[in-house]
Amino acid sequence: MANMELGYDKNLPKEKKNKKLNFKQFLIDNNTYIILVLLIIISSMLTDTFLTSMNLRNIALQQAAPILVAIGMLFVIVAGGIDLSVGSVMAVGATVSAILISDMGMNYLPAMFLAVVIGIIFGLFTGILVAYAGMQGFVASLATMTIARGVSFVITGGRPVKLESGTLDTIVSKEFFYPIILIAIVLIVVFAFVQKYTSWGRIAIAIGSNPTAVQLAGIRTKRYIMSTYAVSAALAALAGVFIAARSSTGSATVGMGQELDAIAACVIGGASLAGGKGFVVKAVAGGLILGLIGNIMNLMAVPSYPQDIIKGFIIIAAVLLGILTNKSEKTV
Amino acid sequence: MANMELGYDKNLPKEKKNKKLNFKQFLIDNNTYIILVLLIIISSMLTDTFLTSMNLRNIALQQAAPILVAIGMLFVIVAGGIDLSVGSVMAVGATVSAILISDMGMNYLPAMFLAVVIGIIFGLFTGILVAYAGMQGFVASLATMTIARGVSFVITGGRPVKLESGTLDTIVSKEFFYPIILIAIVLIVVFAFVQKYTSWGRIAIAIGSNPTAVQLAGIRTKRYIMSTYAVSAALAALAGVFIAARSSTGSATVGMGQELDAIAACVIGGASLAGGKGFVVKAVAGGLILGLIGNIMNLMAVPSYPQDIIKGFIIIAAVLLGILTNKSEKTV
Amino acid sequence: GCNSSEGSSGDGKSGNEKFKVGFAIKTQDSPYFVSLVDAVKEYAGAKGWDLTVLDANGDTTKEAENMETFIAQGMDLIFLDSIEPDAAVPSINKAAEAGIGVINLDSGVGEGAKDITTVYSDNKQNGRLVGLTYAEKMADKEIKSIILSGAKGNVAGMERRTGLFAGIIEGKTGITEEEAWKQAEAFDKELTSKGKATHAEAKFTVAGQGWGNWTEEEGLKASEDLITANPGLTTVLGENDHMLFGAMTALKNSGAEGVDIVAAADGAKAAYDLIKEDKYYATGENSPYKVAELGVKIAEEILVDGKDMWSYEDITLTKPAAVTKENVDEYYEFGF
Amino acid sequence: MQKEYAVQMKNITKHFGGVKALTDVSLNVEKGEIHALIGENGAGKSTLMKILAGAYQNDKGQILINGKEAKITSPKDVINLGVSVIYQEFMLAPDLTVAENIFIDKLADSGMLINWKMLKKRAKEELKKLGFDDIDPEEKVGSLSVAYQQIVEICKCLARESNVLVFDEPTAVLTFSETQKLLSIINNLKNNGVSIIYISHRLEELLEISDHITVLKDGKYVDTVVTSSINKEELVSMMVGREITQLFPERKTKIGKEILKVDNLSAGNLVKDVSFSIKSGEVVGFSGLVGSGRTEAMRAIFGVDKKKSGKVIYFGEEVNFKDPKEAINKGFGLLPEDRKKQGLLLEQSIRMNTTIASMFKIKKFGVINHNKEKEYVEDLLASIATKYGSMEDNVNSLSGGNQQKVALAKWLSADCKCLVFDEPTRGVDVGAKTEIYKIINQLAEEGVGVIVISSEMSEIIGMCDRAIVMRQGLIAGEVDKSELTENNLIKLAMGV
Ligand SMILES: Nc1ncnc2c1ncn2[C@@H]1O[C@H](COP(=O)(O)OP(=O)(O)OP(=O)(O)O)[C@@H](O)[C@H]1O
Ligand SMILES: Nc1ncnc2c1ncn2[C@@H]1O[C@H](COP(=O)(O)OP(=O)(O)OP(=O)(O)O)[C@@H](O)[C@H]1O
Ligand SMILES: O[C@@H]1[C@@H](O)[C@H](O)OC[C@H]1O
Ligand SMILES: [Mg+2]
Ligand SMILES: [Mg+2]
Repeated sequence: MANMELGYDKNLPKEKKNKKLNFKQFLIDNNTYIILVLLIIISSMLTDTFLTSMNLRNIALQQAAPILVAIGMLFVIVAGGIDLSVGSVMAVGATVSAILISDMGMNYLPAMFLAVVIGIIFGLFTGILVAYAGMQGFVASLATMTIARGVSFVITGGRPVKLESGTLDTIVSKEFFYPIILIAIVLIVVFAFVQKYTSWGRIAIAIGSNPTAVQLAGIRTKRYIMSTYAVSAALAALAGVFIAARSSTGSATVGMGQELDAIAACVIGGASLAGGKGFVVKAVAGGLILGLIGNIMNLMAVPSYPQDIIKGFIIIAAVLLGILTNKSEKTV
Repeated sequence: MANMELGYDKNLPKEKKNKKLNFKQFLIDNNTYIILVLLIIISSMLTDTFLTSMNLRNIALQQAAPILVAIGMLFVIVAGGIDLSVGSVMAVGATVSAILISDMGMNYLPAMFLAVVIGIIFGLFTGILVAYAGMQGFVASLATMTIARGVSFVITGGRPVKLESGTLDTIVSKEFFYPIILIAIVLIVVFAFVQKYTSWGRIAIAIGSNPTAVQLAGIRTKRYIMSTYAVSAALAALAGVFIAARSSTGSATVGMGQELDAIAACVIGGASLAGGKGFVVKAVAGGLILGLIGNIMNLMAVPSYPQDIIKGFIIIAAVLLGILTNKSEKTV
Repeated sequence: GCNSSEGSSGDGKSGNEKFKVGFAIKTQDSPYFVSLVDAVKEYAGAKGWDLTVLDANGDTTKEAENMETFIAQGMDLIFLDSIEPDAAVPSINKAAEAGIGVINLDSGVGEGAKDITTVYSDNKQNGRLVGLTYAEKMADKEIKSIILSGAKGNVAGMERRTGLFAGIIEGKTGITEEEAWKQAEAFDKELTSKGKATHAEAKFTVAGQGWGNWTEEEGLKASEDLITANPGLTTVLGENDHMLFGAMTALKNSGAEGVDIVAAADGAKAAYDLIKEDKYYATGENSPYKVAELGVKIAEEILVDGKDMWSYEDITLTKPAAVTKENVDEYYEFGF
Repeated sequence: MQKEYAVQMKNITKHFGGVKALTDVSLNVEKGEIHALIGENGAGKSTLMKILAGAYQNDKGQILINGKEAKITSPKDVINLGVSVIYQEFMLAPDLTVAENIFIDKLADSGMLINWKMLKKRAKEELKKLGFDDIDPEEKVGSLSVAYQQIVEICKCLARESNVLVFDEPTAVLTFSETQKLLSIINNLKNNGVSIIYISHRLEELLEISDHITVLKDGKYVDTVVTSSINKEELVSMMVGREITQLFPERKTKIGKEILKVDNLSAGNLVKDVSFSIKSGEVVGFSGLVGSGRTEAMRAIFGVDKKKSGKVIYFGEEVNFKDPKEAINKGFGLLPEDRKKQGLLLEQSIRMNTTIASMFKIKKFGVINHNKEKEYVEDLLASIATKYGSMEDNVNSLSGGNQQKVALAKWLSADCKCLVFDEPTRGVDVGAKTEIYKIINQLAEEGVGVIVISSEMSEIIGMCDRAIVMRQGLIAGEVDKSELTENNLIKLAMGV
């Protein structure tokens, strides 16, 4: 280091940033996006249907829900936790909203709102177990996962709740623009902003980095930790509502296994499960990468059993690409 | 000397180890076992059938497979990793052994052996991704999970493979003693021994505790990390064989979701997902706790949806009890 | 709670012994099985029996556990809706060893099972009958379809789709049933290995297979990509009704019109409604009520009337049927 | 006579990404000598040693061990060549026992099975050789005090019977008597022909035991000198590149009203009946043996740990901070003693670290104004002469001294009226120390009441207006500026 000298020289020689380094840095900083773009290019070369407006609309409609879940998951992960309950909380969101609308005759907006509120209760439950009772996020959310799934089954009696058309599906019909896509885009922007520009977003990442230091800096870390689980649950419940809206049914089976996809989205987007690292928009890109893999294989009619195998290898490839472009120095 | 530092106080009151403390220490050290024993006592009070020899035999036969998986998982967790692929590798074990026996006419012993070997290949694959390519265990094993499941489906064409009676089921029939239970008990003892008395077992803990330290001591940590995944896969494959033996069918759907149960068993047994902490026999106890919860609710004919809810709360209770009895160090 | 053990309504005829009966159900995550449990509960309850239901949650190991639990509890008789035909055999035989008879409901079991009988609407035949009617409708016309399957590795689903393929091939080419089954199996193999399959002579193509996990929302998602990739579909095939409801939404969204909806087997009331409206071509009847009624009747004959449990045929079928607009009223009340 | 070298490192160059940590550095260690390596924080001392240890690969340069070129690709190669490194950050597995840690490298070689009895016995022997047989070989390392962990670390390397030993700041956490013990052990090793490389910021130590001293600066080689030919002042100016005339800068003392009064505080296992008070503009030292309860007392006041009893009066009002947030809201701050574990977010930016305790200044309705923050951080860090590349860099890319300044900046930014500095200069080089003292002085001049917990008596004597000495959780006494001598401090601290 050239500028370690003591003294008060304010014109310290700054590191020269030559072009080559900048380009490499660009690749490193944007590796998830680059992988996504590559995937899009490859996909559009592989089949004609990929770039059709119909397919793009399908992708957007399909991915809106998983992406919301990935965003919520990102905040939990960044703060050093993990949330396995999202899939079940999606089911809670789907079933509660459907019951409110179809059995209680509620309007879709208050029903959505209430479903999200009830989702948040599950998130707070997990959050309290983690932040205040000291449980590991993995088990606490595993327990909530089981409980929330059970609750969804109990309240529906295991039968999907059918929604009249013209109720919840208003948020998927395109009057002006598909509201569901709009909501998703707005939320991506909002949460990207929240992460970068609000103290909440910053503290979440700080906690994932070193919770002790954050607490000693006068921040009530427990509340923040708890709140990340609440946010994750809120978004999961909303995602559940989306799914109910799309299929006009609220079913207790919604979201099974979604937790793993959400975590994978975050990790493909460069998040570290050790906390302190990860960015909303990259998690979204990670989610899209996962979604596209499925879409393109379907379009190409890849037989379904090998699909799993190929998907596994593509996940590996995406993560390895991320690691390779990011390899600065191993600390041994 | 101007820079002299003041010394250490050797006369600080050392912690007195009186009897009361010893008893408390006993509770802390054995909390998992105590919870298990409590559960057994409660269970036998709640229903008459619990303590029947038939039910106990059932539990032993049922839990043999999940417990093997939990043991393998424990080594991965203790070394600081996580293995989501165990459920799928169980399917590989089940299907491969069934195909070898029924389609290739192999004897059951070599078939078991080969199934385990093939399971190990999947474990090595995950292990290499983690140890040598630097992937996080979560994603690497997630990818393997997808791949192994796909492989099981491909090799069976999605159709369960039927086994003739008198082939693999020999290991569940009681000639002398149920061989399956015997194998499980032997493996518990062996791996408890391995963890405490072999360099491999100790170095796995050391790596989970501080990988850099171990590496700087000249130990090739990567090999050890890789090997924990191999062991986990070997035991998972064997568990898959057990399941195939019990049902006389090798199916590609075996073991779905088993990874979460195995991880929960380890955590209930006091393991930390941060690595470095955890003990084989306690993970076994944790697995039995989970298994007993299911068994007793079945015996009491608790309806299945509430079962999920109750199971969630019991997991929380078990983990909280563990935390409470163990709360000594402050985290901040 | 819909599957609790509160079976004994106490209004059984006086002098009637209070029998302990178990029902090991494969899952409770879809309406069919919920209805099946409800129906068995209702009929068994009416006899004053004490019915315990255990749910395997789709896991064969759990199913074995549940069966063992019943054996340990000394049930008088066990109903079983099994996940995998062959995987259920050891449990059934263990029950038989313990002197407990097993009646299979809804799902067939593998060879060598020492059970009383299997009461179900044969998935294969249901599929075949639907295939035959559909072939009749399409006559010489080309069928360009996609299929929505339930869960990977699910045997009932496999039987249904193979049946459907057999029926279509048989109907369109006029070969024997036996030959049709062979070709249908080859057709299914081709579909699994290549992702699509064509039977030239029958002018029958399945252009893609999606997995909808038996539910509407996943049926929607699974069909969207396939519908986009395959313009000009004549037909969406499916292994149950709910997934096809999802496909109908996807079709509507894509603007496709006049696509036939054909389910190999199921019988949801909602599907029957659509059939009446001509929006849904056909489904095979698989009524949980009929299965439950017949199953409980056999149980009664054995438990109450003392009939020899080994005197039953291997399979007691509720009559398979393709439900179309013509005959839907006949079946409507047994829908679920 | 031709000199025989145990270790020769020639023209070693090492980059970390864009950072050049070492440029053309050479080091020649004679057989059987104690060779000191010094330099400011971040000069590259540890990096050079990690290259020698095979933990890092050098970009350029050559390494000879016992005159033969060594191909070092892994730590194992080096250990096999008889070179052992005691690292600055302990390289211990906290979940394993003392015995296992001592023999960790042999665990892997020892075949399959571990003979616990033997292992314990041999660990006990090794510990005894060092004079620390009160450490229980069966204890988990994680439950030992930091000093004892250091002993285990040293024991581990000595047990390898290496012929070259590297000590990277072994005494930073050791106490006086332990340090003395260690130094005599090192001398013994030397007499037995072991070659030693010794890194420390405690220049007295180096001058006392070393034969040669090599100075690094900014990742470059400065010079190697014979120890007997140089004095402390010369050494410092070689290191720092300028003369430090006064380690403890002047301060205009202006003591004001009482800010903090603590009455009969009891907390934790140790702290009993502690009473003291601090005035505005005052710098009060807390001295005492390690483990005398200074940190615990301050943590209890700060609200991190629970108080058992006692009163805290802050600006005339009784307070009972339930957590650090309450304390900070009232302008009471605490710089924790362990920078890495408690002070910094190592993997986050310098900017974020600087403002984490004072976000209220740069945010409105929960939204952070980044431009304002950047300006603010730039000014603040410049005002305490912090050296960094970009404020977006992670804090762990800074040298120890500059990391400590960022940790300080966090507290400067929080506008505290009373600040506790717990071991503020631990592991910090001489140059940076003076800088930190200046900051403390400036705070006092602005009227802040400052408490400095320090285990370095010279620091207490040089910096403080008065000192409070603790012993076994109690206040042993108070020493006024005029009576601040080592003798007085020791007497109170040891209770003699
Ligand atoms: N793993 C790493 N990645 C990036 N930079 C590093 C790494 N290790 C060290 N550096 C940088 O290399 C330079 C030399 O650091 P080093 O730790 O060798 O200094 P040092 O002389 O030991 O300092 P101190 O006295 O504080 O221990 C510093 O600028 C440091 O930030
Ligand atoms: N001899 C010892 N062995 C083990 N642990 C000790 C010993 N002495 C003190 N400790 C522990 O180390 C911690 C040191 O106490 P504390 O930090 O309050 O004292 P201090 O005077 O501030 O010492 P330090 O200078 O180390 O910060 C306490 O938690 C104490 O229990
Ligand atoms: O409705 C379906 C049922 O008929 C079948 O047996 O399995 C899947 C169910 O969803
Ligand atoms: Mg250093
Ligand atoms: Mg201290």
